[in-house]
Amino acid sequence: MRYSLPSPGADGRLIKITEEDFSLDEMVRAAKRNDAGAVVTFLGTVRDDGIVEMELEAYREAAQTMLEHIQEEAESRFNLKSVQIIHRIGLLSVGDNIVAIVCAAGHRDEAFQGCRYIIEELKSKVPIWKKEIGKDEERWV
Amino acid sequence: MRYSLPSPGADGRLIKITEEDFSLDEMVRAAKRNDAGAVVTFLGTVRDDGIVEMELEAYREAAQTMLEHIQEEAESRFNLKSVQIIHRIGLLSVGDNIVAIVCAAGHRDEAFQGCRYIIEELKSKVPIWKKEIGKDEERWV
Amino acid sequence: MLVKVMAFASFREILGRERELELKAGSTVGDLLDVLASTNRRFKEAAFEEPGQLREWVLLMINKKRIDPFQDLGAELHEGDEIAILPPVAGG
Amino acid sequence: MLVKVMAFASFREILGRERELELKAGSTVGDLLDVLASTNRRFKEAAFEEPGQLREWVLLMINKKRIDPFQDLGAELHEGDEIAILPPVAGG
Repeated sequence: MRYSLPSPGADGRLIKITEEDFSLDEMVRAAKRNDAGAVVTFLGTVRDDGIVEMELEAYREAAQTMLEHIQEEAESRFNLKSVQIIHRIGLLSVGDNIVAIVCAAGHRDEAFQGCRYIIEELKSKVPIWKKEIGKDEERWV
Repeated sequence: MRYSLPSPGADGRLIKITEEDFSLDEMVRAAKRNDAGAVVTFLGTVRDDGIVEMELEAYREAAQTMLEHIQEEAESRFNLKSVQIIHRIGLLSVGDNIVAIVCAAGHRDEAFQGCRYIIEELKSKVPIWKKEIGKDEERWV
Repeated sequence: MLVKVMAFASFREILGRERELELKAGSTVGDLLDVLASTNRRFKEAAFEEPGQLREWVLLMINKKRIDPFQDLGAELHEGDEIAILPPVAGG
Repeated sequence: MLVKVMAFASFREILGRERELELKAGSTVGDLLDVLASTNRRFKEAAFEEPGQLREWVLLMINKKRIDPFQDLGAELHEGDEIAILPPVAGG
């Protein structure tokens, strides 16, 4: 498995749309802050719904801009210390990582709420699409 | 950093109270299931509240039993596919990992709710204690 | 004037990912969609409920900003604009 | 009879982590606490509001099961029982 080393800014922020897999350990290490006691992570993976593969496609520049907006909104609403978001594109198999969101905050309630907010916003607004590829048919979901 | 390799049962379950650090990547790998599309992780770390170190102590056998009970309850309430819990004891420094809870579920709502439930139950019921060690004083919190 | 048309997911499979299109000066978003529909029957069927009426789930962006397909079809395009045609998003 | 007394966190610092204690047959949880209080003034001050009245936050377990310190102090102990004295939990 290839790991992409996140290269976040000094503030622990990272947003990345990539074909490469990622490491939660790396993301958490970059997100950690001395004044953060809670890190909540959401990891979305390819679920086996009778599919063979999943194809992910993004309108990359627009998705990046939208994710930056969501990240800033989440940081200010939930007082997050740092946020890392990686979304994969390309061809994935059952069990593969699709998306990881890592939120560090002073306390757990902020971290849970911030992480939930980001994945809900991502799913409803960010221009990324999935195609389920089955044995006999394909469909955009 | 030392990593402790989790040795979960075939069902991806793990509960461990240990002096060793852990890897979220390892825990997630063990928790993943083909029918799980969402993995939510809570990581508690030592926050810098002006402390030098933190000492963690557990009534190990009782804590293990209590965590098993909480794990089973969470699995059944939130339809979790697998749960991994590691809680560290011993002397920790600012930024060190204290506890990790990894919940895999079919869908994100279950995984978020299950993970939140487990950390709340853990904090209110499991016999583990923390002592904040400052430059000049110590106190059990 | 030259504009860039981008299409994603199901629309990419019909229109291709990216193309440049020469439009008359003063053309609107609606004009652009009509041009595409008149030259590509699969796009017309996929995107339109009936002639002139987009399906309600079709998303449009101009220069990476969402526009309302029901209000802004009359908006004028300009040289170099990037128009993206998108099905409902489904990331995460 | 011989019972095992365990103490944790602040109570461990006062009582030590683990000791065996010889009690008269028929002794209760309350009797055990009285023995500890009468031989250790720091424990008495830490655990008791006033003589005979435990502080409300003190937790007790017998054989790793929580008991209610306000209802079950009269419960009889048995040979080999493990009694744990705990301050409020604070893990996570």
